[in-house]
Amino acid sequence: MSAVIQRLKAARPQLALLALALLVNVFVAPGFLDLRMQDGRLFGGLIDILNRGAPVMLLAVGMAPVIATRGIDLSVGVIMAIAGAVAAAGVNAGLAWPLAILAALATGLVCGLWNGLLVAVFRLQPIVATLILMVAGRGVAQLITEGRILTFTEPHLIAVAGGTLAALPLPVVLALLAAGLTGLLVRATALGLFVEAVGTNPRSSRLAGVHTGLVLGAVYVWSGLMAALAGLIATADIKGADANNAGLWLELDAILAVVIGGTSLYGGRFSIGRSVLGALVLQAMRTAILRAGLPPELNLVLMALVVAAVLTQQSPAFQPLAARLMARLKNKEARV
Amino acid sequence: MMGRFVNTRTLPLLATVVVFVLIYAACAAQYPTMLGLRVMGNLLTDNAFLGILAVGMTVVVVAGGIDLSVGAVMGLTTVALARLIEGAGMPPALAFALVLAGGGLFGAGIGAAVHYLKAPAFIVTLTAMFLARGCALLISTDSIPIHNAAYDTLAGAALALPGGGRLTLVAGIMLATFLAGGVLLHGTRFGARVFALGGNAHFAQLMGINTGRTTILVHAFCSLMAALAGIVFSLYTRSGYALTGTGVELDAIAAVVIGGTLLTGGVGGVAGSFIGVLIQGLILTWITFDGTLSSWWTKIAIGTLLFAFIAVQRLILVVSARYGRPGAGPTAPSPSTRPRPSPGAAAPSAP
Amino acid sequence: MASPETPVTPPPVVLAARGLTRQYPGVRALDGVDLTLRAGEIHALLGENGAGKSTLINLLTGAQPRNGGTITVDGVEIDPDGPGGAVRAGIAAVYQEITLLPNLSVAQNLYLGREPTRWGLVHRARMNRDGAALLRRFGLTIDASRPLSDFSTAVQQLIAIARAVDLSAKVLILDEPTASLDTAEVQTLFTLLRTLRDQGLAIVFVTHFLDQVYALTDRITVLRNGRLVGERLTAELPRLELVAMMLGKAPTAESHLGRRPATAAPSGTPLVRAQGLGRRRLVGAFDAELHAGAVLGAAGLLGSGRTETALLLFGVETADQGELIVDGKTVTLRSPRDAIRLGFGFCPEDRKLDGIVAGLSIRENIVLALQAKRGWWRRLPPARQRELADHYIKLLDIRTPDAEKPIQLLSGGNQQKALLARWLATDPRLLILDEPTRGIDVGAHAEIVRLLEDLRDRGMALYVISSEIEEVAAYSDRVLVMRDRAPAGLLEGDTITPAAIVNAIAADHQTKGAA
Amino acid sequence: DSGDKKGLTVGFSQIGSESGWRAAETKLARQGAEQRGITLKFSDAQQRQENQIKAVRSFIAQGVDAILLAPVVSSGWDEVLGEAKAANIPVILLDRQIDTPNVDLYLTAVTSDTIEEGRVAGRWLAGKVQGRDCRIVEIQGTVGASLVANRKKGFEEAIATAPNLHLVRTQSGEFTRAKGKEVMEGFLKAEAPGSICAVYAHNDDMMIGAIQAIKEAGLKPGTDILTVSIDGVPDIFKAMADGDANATVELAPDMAPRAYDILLAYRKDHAPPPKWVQTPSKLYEPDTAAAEYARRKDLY
Ligand SMILES: Nc1ncnc2c1ncn2[C@@H]1O[C@H](COP(=O)(O)OP(=O)(O)OP(=O)(O)O)[C@@H](O)[C@H]1O
Ligand SMILES: Nc1ncnc2c1ncn2[C@@H]1O[C@H](COP(=O)(O)OP(=O)(O)OP(=O)(O)O)[C@@H](O)[C@H]1O
Ligand SMILES: [Mg+2]
Ligand SMILES: [Mg+2]
Repeated sequence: MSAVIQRLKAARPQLALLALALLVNVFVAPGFLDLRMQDGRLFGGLIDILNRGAPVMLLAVGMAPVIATRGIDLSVGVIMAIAGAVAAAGVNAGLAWPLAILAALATGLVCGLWNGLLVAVFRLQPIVATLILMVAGRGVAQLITEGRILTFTEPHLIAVAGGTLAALPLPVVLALLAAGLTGLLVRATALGLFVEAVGTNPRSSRLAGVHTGLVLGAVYVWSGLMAALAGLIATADIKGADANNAGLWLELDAILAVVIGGTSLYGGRFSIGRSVLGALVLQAMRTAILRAGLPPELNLVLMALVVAAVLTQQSPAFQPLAARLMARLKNKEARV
Repeated sequence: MMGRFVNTRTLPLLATVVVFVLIYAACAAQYPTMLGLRVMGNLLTDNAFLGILAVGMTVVVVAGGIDLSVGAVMGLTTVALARLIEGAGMPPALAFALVLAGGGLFGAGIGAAVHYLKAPAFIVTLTAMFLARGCALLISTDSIPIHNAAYDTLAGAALALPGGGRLTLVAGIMLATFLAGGVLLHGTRFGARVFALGGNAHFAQLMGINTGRTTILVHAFCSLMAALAGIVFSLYTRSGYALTGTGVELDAIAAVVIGGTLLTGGVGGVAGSFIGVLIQGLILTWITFDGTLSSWWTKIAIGTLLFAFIAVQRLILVVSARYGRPGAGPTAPSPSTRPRPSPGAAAPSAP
Repeated sequence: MASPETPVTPPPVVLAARGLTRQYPGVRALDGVDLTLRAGEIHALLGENGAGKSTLINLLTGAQPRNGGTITVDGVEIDPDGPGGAVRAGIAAVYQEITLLPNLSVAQNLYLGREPTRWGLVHRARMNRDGAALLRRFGLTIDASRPLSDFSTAVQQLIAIARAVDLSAKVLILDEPTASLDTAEVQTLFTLLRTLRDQGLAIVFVTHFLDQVYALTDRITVLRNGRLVGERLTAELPRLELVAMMLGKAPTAESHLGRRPATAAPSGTPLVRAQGLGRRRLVGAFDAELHAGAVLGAAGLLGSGRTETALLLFGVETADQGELIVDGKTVTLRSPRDAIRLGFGFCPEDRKLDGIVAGLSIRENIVLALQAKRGWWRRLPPARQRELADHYIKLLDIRTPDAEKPIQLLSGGNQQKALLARWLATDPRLLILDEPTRGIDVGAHAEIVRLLEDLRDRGMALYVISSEIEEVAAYSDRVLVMRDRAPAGLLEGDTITPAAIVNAIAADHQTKGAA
Repeated sequence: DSGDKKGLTVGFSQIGSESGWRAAETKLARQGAEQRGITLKFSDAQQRQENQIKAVRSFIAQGVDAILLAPVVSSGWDEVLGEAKAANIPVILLDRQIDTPNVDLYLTAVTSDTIEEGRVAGRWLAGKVQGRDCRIVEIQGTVGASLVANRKKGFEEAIATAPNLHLVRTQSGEFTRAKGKEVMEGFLKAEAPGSICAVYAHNDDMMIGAIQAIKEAGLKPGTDILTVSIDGVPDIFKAMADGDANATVELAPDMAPRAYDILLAYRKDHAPPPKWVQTPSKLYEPDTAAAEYARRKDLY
């Protein structure tokens, strides 16, 4: 129990940000917080954010351990596209839906393995290693779809995004399950320790007997798998595989989410839960911007301002300042 | 004798050059026209802006940072120039000075944020990228042609090379930038500070380096180069457009890394980045000369060639590390107990 | 013991620090400490591990902000905003860990921030020339244009000192400068420091070697638990009293090492036997026998290749000649994991680069090797981890409020102890220790030596590399002497005396080069 | 290895492969070249003007007989087209016009009228709602893309004539299905339920996403909310046939074959073609949708 409280305490900045972002949403769209049940599924603004945020949540879940090893995975957006294309092409070619889904996940695994190989065995700098797949992979996805949007009608595949489980949209359930599983995997085993050790000091870790290559490889494989799952959701959502645009620039969202979640790009400590919160913060901000009714030319500037505010709020330089401000406010209150 | 020139510093550069020459030879064997001065001149002109970006990026990366905003700053510069010259009728020279100053200030802001907020450069510059691109779109969503006599003269200025080739002014600016960047990085005190900062920011500070000022200057320089690249691009196209340079930051980073500069900072140089830029240009030129690749095969080919290049470069480095000259006496670094700033060798690296 | 003549009128005070205080979250590392430095004196700053010596230095140079206190130089109050500011005030320091930049050349490291220029550009040739000349004063004849990373810790240490000496106008601060130097180099350094003192420089000297304190310094300031214990003239402070000041209690019986050999001389089949083990360009073929319940010591000059023998024995480097026989079977070690599986442990010499995992807690650092041995799947339960960590913190007297503190917040000596704990937790059959007592204070030093003897008596095989010859002589059953990256002899039994080891090392001392 | 025998070599600098429509244009360019015995040098610029300039320069260096250029932006072509002209290589613009004082730089432009496309959509909507009050939401393409301003402008012009039509919200769907869906979801949440009468999307892909969003909100697209979009990709015809969409304005993807014919004719009789060969912007409604779908589905 105390562990849970400890985690929540550690996640205070992220929770505060999320609350703030949700507040803006309430302001922009009154009734945002309403929840209603219809045909056994919950509807409402909060559910929308969870639902729309599911792919980036998944990407962030995969990205967090990668970043903790002082790496980065630029190819996740492209893996989404490839996995989606594989699944769509699969069902359209008459493959049974479970097989198509398995094939898509396996594709993600293979992509991750490739990245892991380049980073762990060939020792390429992660940003270049994954850049290779980022560039070539889009082409591979397009090769599968021939540049079109491969639509499909297989109901089970569509249900990956449209289905409902326990009153929640399936993507939300999948993302939360994946986050939970990953959290369990890293914290109930020693993987988390190894990831953080390798990310902080690979030389010491190797000398202490940690199989650094395996750890490095594994995080990329996992990231690939999560990306494939995200790709399935994105594909099922529009009932078609859009190799040209699926996952485009989402790698940046995922990295941002992880950083907002408090993981340093210089490796070391990471938290799956806070990364998920980071993804939700991003999605909430995005939703607010989309719904605000402002001209779309402003979107980027708004996004920049919001992220800048987040950065300032998270900066260690800002903490004492904030504390002083709070103290002064309290003093004033006391005096009044 | 060679030992003086082939050491752990120059080896990656050498490997890069070797691979470039090999690729060029292979291309030329297939398409003899590619040997002509015309294609070479085009290679310089068409990649001038990328080269200038790469100079700035090299400095930032050597300092241990990264700048994702350069493409957006370049785009913003082109629109701003178009607005100033075309809309406000400002003389180009003044407009150039203005955007350069603006670029420098923008970069200083980035540097200040990186230093004072202790935020990772990756995220700060990503935010800066949103901001610059957003501002560019606010200035104009349309592309604005620039009609200005002085502009036309500048844009058209070129040295004729034999064989129909031209060494244009923008190509010249790029070459000059590389030269200046090289001198700055390898010949000045500032350059030494940049290397120190990238080697270990904390140690550099303990050795008396003002890391804050250096960080700010480094980013200011990079954005200044991005603004210069914007000027060059606007000369190149005689217009301004907000979406110019989308994704170019990744090309610049790739060029820098291919050139042997470590993303972990502290090791590298602009000469390698120059080759890196040329290699990327060459890959695209070859694909165009081939002309049979579909859109998707184009991407696959770019990725594969990039990989092939990096693989060969690694191979050269690994092989020469293993069978190269024996360690310099008893003080040769022992491979696994010393931090080895040998290029490309750093397994995990901070972006 | 050199006894510097005390001048009749005390020389002018160069630097006076009053009430320096540094508060870390949970630790008051320094609590109202005063320090007075006079021109032309060498001032020893002493104290146990974690006493606050390095912290005091960090405050003097502005490397860390202070929470209270004033610093005056020549009567003028200064407020260095960082080491750069301190240098402008005439203060230069060599920090405990080498803080040079391995990616730069030696000369660039020496002149960073003040490179000689010509036409606004760095004058490289002159810089390299000046650098080489500067280093020659320290007995180093090296090419200053080569990357710093080409050189050993010892050389780097000397380079760092050279830089600081060249920078310091009034005050020179040296935090454990001799930790990785050997006798000859220490002598060179001392000669130089004495010259500088005579030229009027004030020098702060931190060390755990009491011999050096008495050989070199004029005055002593002792810290304990972040507080000032006192300032005394070296000549007037007897050794035992000094130790008592540092420890806060009278020292226990033997503060000096007597030879305590193993109960029975090693015999029978060794646990590990290296036969002609070696690797091209790393270290020449050497033989070694490691018996359970016995200590094999390794002695040699810096750069003689002792560390490299350990690297081969632990699989950090793969041997390309000879064979390694463990439990009577030939084995090939491809990685440290192979060695750990055989029950080996290895405390490396460079604790910052190869030892600690800085971002992680003391607990995580202690359990890391054991956990790696168990594999990722069989995680040590948190309760067991805490228990282990607390056990070793107590056993080795690691000074920390609790096991969850990040390890980099420990003082250098305490980090070293935590690393020892990491390997003890795996309960190894063979423990390889490379400079286990480097940077360890007097009290802890004896404790560690006792611990090693204890481990040996409980049947562990030990391979100990140490530059402290007395220490090696004290607990070793055999001593492997290395020279120029090749074995140069093996001493056994009663032949092991400090003098014999020195003789073996120095057999052809003239060949010892610069590095 | 070009220019052997009598066959023409044509270089085609395509913008990229960002959508199904674009893929169809490329496919038709290839097929058309094959049918006419033309060797096609194809270059994908990946959305970048600089890559297009590089490609054109490479084409010139290779000495192709003609160049097709689908410009990613309207300005900035004078220099490189001047080089082509100097090398006597005719250039035909596809898809989009360019902004240049010197129209001699290119032979002709085979494009639609993108403002007109917006107008057609707007006029159709005005006719459809017949004086009823109608709150319209607009899903734009990528902010800054050259089509966007025109398609918006034309549409606004057309609905300005009808005071009962109000454009209440506009947001960018970046020309993609996924974003179109997300934006439409936002519109449906932000506006009072049932108050949106029509949606206009700058391309069909975004509309297909929007249709899904409307359905998932429990409304009937095509009935509860009218739809009109641009491009005429097969999937929108399918949606129309299913009764989920109301109208699309076709942007014919066969620009390249038209250009080949113009080029061949020009080489034969050297009579310069008109400067602008406009492709029709034809509006399709559900009545013909099934047939049109069948006709197109293999084309893409
Ligand atoms: N950054 C920090 N945060 C918290 N505590 C710290 C930090 N740095 C040092 N300390 C603590 O301050 C105390 C003094 O440390 P310091 O490094 O000054 O000791 P020292 O006397 O130099 O020891 P040693 O002889 O081992 O080098 C120690 O208890 C250490 O744990
Ligand atoms: N951890 C290290 N730090 C610095 N240099 C090292 C290290 N390990 C190996 N070397 C290199 O190997 C050479 C051999 O010196 P090394 O210090 O390893 O020998 P040694 O006999 O073990 O000396 P020491 O007394 O320092 O342990 C050095 O000159 C240096 O270049
Ligand atoms: Mg210390
Ligand atoms: Mg050693």
